[in-house]
Amino acid sequence: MQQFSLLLTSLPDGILLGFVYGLAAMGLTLIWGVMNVINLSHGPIIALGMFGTFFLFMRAGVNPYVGLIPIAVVGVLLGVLIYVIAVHRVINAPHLSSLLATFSVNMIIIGLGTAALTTSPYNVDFSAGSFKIGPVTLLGTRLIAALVTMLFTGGLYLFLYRTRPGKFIRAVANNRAAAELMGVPSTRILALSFGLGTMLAMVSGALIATFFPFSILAGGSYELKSFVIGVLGGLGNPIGALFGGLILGVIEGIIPAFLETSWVPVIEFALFVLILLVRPSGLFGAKK
Amino acid sequence: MKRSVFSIFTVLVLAGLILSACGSSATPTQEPAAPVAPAPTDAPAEQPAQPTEPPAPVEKTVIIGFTSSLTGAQEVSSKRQVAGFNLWMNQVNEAGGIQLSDGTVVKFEAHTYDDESNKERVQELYTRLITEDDADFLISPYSSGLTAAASIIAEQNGKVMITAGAAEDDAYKTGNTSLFQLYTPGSLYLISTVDMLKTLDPEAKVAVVHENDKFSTAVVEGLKPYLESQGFEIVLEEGYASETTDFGPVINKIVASGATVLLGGGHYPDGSTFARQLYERKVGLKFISLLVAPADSKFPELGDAALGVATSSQWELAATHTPEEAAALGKEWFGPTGEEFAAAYEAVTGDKPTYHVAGGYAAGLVLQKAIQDADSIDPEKVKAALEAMDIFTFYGGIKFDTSPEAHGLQIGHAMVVAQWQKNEAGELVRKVIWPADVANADPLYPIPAP
Amino acid sequence: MTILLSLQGVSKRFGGLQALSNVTFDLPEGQILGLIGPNGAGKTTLFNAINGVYPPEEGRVIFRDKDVTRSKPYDHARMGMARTHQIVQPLNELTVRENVMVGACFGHENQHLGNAARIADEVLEFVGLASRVDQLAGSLNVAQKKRLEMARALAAHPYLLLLDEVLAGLNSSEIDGMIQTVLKIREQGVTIIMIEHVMKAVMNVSDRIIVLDYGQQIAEGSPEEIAKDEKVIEAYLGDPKLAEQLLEEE
Amino acid sequence: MKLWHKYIGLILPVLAVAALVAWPFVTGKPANRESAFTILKAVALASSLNILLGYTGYVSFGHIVFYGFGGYIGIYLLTAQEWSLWNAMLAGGLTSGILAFLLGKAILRLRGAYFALATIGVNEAMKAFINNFDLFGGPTGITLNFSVYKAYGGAAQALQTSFYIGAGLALLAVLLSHIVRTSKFGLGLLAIRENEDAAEVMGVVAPNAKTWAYVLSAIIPGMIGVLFFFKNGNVEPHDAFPLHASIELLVMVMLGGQGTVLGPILGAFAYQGMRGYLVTSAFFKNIQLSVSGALLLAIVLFIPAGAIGWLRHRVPMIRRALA
Repeated sequence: MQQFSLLLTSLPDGILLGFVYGLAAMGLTLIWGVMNVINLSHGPIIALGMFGTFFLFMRAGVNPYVGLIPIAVVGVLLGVLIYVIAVHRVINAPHLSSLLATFSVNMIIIGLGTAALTTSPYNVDFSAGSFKIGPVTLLGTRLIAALVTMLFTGGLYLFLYRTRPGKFIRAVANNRAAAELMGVPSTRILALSFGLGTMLAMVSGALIATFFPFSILAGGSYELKSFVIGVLGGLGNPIGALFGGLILGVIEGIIPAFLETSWVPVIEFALFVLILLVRPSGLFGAKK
Repeated sequence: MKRSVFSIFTVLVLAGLILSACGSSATPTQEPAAPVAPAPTDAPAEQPAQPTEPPAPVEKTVIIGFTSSLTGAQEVSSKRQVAGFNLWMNQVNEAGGIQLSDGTVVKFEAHTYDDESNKERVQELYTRLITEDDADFLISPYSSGLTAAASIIAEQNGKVMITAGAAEDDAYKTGNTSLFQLYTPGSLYLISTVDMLKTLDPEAKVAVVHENDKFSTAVVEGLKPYLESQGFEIVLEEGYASETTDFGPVINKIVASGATVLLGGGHYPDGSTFARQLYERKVGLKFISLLVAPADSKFPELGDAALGVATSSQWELAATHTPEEAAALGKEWFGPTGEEFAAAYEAVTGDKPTYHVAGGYAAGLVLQKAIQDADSIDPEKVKAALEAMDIFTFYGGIKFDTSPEAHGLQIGHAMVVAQWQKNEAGELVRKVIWPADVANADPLYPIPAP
Repeated sequence: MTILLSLQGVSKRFGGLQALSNVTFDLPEGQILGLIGPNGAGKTTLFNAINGVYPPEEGRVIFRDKDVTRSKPYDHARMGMARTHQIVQPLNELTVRENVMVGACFGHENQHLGNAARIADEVLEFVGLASRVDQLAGSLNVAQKKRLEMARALAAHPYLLLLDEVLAGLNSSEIDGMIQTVLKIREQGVTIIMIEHVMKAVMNVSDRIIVLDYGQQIAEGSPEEIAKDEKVIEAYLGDPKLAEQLLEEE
Repeated sequence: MKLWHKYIGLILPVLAVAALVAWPFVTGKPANRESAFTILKAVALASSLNILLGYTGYVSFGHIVFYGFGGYIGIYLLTAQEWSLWNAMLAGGLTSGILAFLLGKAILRLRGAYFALATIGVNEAMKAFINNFDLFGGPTGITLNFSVYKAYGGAAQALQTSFYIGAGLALLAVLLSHIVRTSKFGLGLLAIRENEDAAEVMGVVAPNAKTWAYVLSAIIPGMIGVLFFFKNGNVEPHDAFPLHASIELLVMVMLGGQGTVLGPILGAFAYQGMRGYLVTSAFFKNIQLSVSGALLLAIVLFIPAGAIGWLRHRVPMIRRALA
């Protein structure tokens, strides 16, 4: 009975967080899907999004949700920049090259970030109230973050399926050589995809900053979560990532009802390896 | 063409860096003297020369070596500890150093590297401090884990190491002879809190929720048996991973367990997050005590979430120890008063000192006292002075265990309980609430509902 | 006459496509079997079924009296089967000699490195790549890579050699050279199945020919019989006159 | 001449390691001994990783799991069961090998980035598990008692001994790397790296070869782990399984040139030398991570084959010597 009420109180939280985790993973998995690159600079980019909220809200007084717009714009530009400088030359090289190239971007961002911001934790002192429904407490910031995630997911879907650049992105993801033959400007499309992936990561970071403290190093654990989610939802499947995020959120909500909280990462990562082995295309992907 | 030019350039840059790396570490070999001879042999070599001439004031610079965490998980507390130490060092040097009876004037110089909160290079850096920088005495890094690795280097070189932010007990029970601990050991951290709770609410149901790391686990290992011996019911015991950011599930468990009091926490990042989410979720606990985080002056950044959160503190300005207290106990007093220390610190940094600052300062103070008592900078004599030390400072009593089983463990120091309360102006201030004789406020119990 | 390889009702499907259906034949030791058919007839798929790359769903593959239907490609190789690929697969960052040594080391003779190097040099001499032994395989041209494929297979000293279009893309003098090479291999007692589009060569060299069309085995017989087979002419050769011309060209 | 040719590929790496061992003695400075130990450790780990990464072509992002796992087993046996350092190291190496064998059977089926991700998952799962595993001290880890060092002549002597053992392990790793590189087994691995399917058709039993390569690449890291934690005096989960150290190893192998015996050694020198310099340099101290990152990026983009690979491609004469 106690476990049941624990579940009841923990699940909604897990689900709300799952949305935001899903948004972060969407950025990772989009890049993977389009260009088969695992972006190891994903974590620091999320952290940059967090600092985006911090500086806009704490220093300039911009509402965190309004602040998402400039953060998203900066995200796209930053992503394109990273693509052009670090990724484009190794896009056809073996995996190790692109992994290390993005890892060096990771080092550069963290190095500069540490010099400028130190590694101390920062807090965005922002609250959007909380709602109590029976025994369940829902925090306003998390509720809004979940809504924003849904908006972004919908937007991404429309962009990919209804616009010309979006269709180009899907064509390049499907078969780059064929898309090039059909006249798709693949370099620009790849850069745009990287920009979009980076934007999603930054926006998720910006949302996370409204409820969790963070430092320049904080992105690392969300990057690991994004890997897990990406694999759950199927690497390369942005919409699957949202469901993957929800599953992860639910797992994080459920496990503590039965085990000590410190077992959560054990189960998460064991599940991660298991799914890679059994269904590498993800829970929703076609069986290989 | 362009590409290969660039490749060559990159190779050159890399080669240059490597060469300069080798070059920089090679430069000290150019010094004419053989630096291999350890510092201790220098001192006796000079002493016979002195009686032949009347003692002219000889100035000796003692080098203190330590690493600090400029980056990484331990950054906040580590920097405070270093700030405290530097304050002491500058004060001593500005005051003209320490006068020894043979006319030698001892001044201090600090050599330090960044350990990045990472054990990988700690031993390398401490070896470098001892052998290249010729450090005479060592201060520990911040945190028990880093200190354990560094202590082995101190031990093998016979260097005295004063440990400040290294509370966990195990490191002092390894049979070493060079470590001297300033902090009350981890296993005793929450004892005074439990004593206070006993007077406030002996029926309290306690949830023990802590970070799953070396220090916090050690604290809890000491706490649990004591809680039980005092007749408290532990309704929940839970560890959480160090990088935890979402405390929702843990908090739900606390609520479900029916606990009225929470004891636990870990370090700054997780502790501040935990406190904030406890507040956001309106858990309504009567009392919350977290390790480390509430002791930091950044804690009120949490706003109202900080209200009522208590911590075990190694030292609080409001309950600073006094010469009268020392006299009453029959102990020798040494160093500035707490007010003097706090004023000096505030003059330099504009910030109020925390116990980590006080710990860093006290590390220097203890060393100063030991050098004065030994009337020498000979490591063996200083070590003997440390072992014999039984003093009182603004930081409190200092006395080290000298038994071989737990050599260097702090046994003279007591902790206080501090709590964030609101003053008349509605500002958050940290008040000392226990022990009653030094308290400047009553415990806020239960914490008012948000 | 010993039967080296026997296929019994081998079938393979990819999704909705029936790539092979009920292929059955016996291959005696020492013969050259030609495998022909239009593009997409399932010839390479048959090779893949024989050497375990894509095991068939139905039927059995018997090699040297052992059922190897479900065995892995490396098991086949270790039992003395070797093949070349239609699309060359050189080990680019290894030298030509090292490429061939792989064949010798891991084939059924399981040679030591020293022997393998010697065999590699012999085989490379045989296929005419002796001057390129220390070059990286990736730097060869296509014709040379085809020879390298052949050399790798030969170095294993296999009982059965599967040749997948080794003549494609070669000029006529190169083709003649390669045909001589194939005949020499047979003289060494190696049994060969070759997929080939160059009719002249197939008709010339093969002891027997099997024709595949849409995964079906539509004809089997001596080159002369095949050349006269109505179904074959219809399916593949298209024009009886053309077929006769091809035969007469020799 | 022939003999010289045959062994030059071994002589250069061994000379490099020997020079490293001699460095602290020539300069007479113990700090150099510690720096040399850091580099030797990196040489041993990078050379081991190279067997999997450079020869077999599988990118492991979590190789450090063997270092941590072996280290934990060894330190546990050393303290709780009072084994000698030697036996504990052997046990650490052995259990790491066994772990690699079991893991390899499962995850080496994955290729490319999927394998890389799985290795990250394994490392993180192991770290989280050890954190909850009370026999190994859970989050507190295991602390050595100083009396343990008495058996090795006291702490000072124990550190000296550790240095020699570390040098021995680095040498062992280099030898192993050379033996694998020049063996028939190694030829099979190279074939797998170049084209796994073609290699199987030629008779390379890829699943077994990969698994054994994984095992061989795990044993020495397990032993190094025991040695390092013995020297450090304690072990905690987050020191035993640092993900970033795995990536640093990849960087070292990449810098020097994967798939060569000498490459990882040079890579370890260059990387650790550079980090050691940047961390202690007054000028770069604050942005050292960024400088390392920018250099790494330049190398990945412009000299992807690493220093040795770059030389091999341009100067065919020395190809054999730098194998």
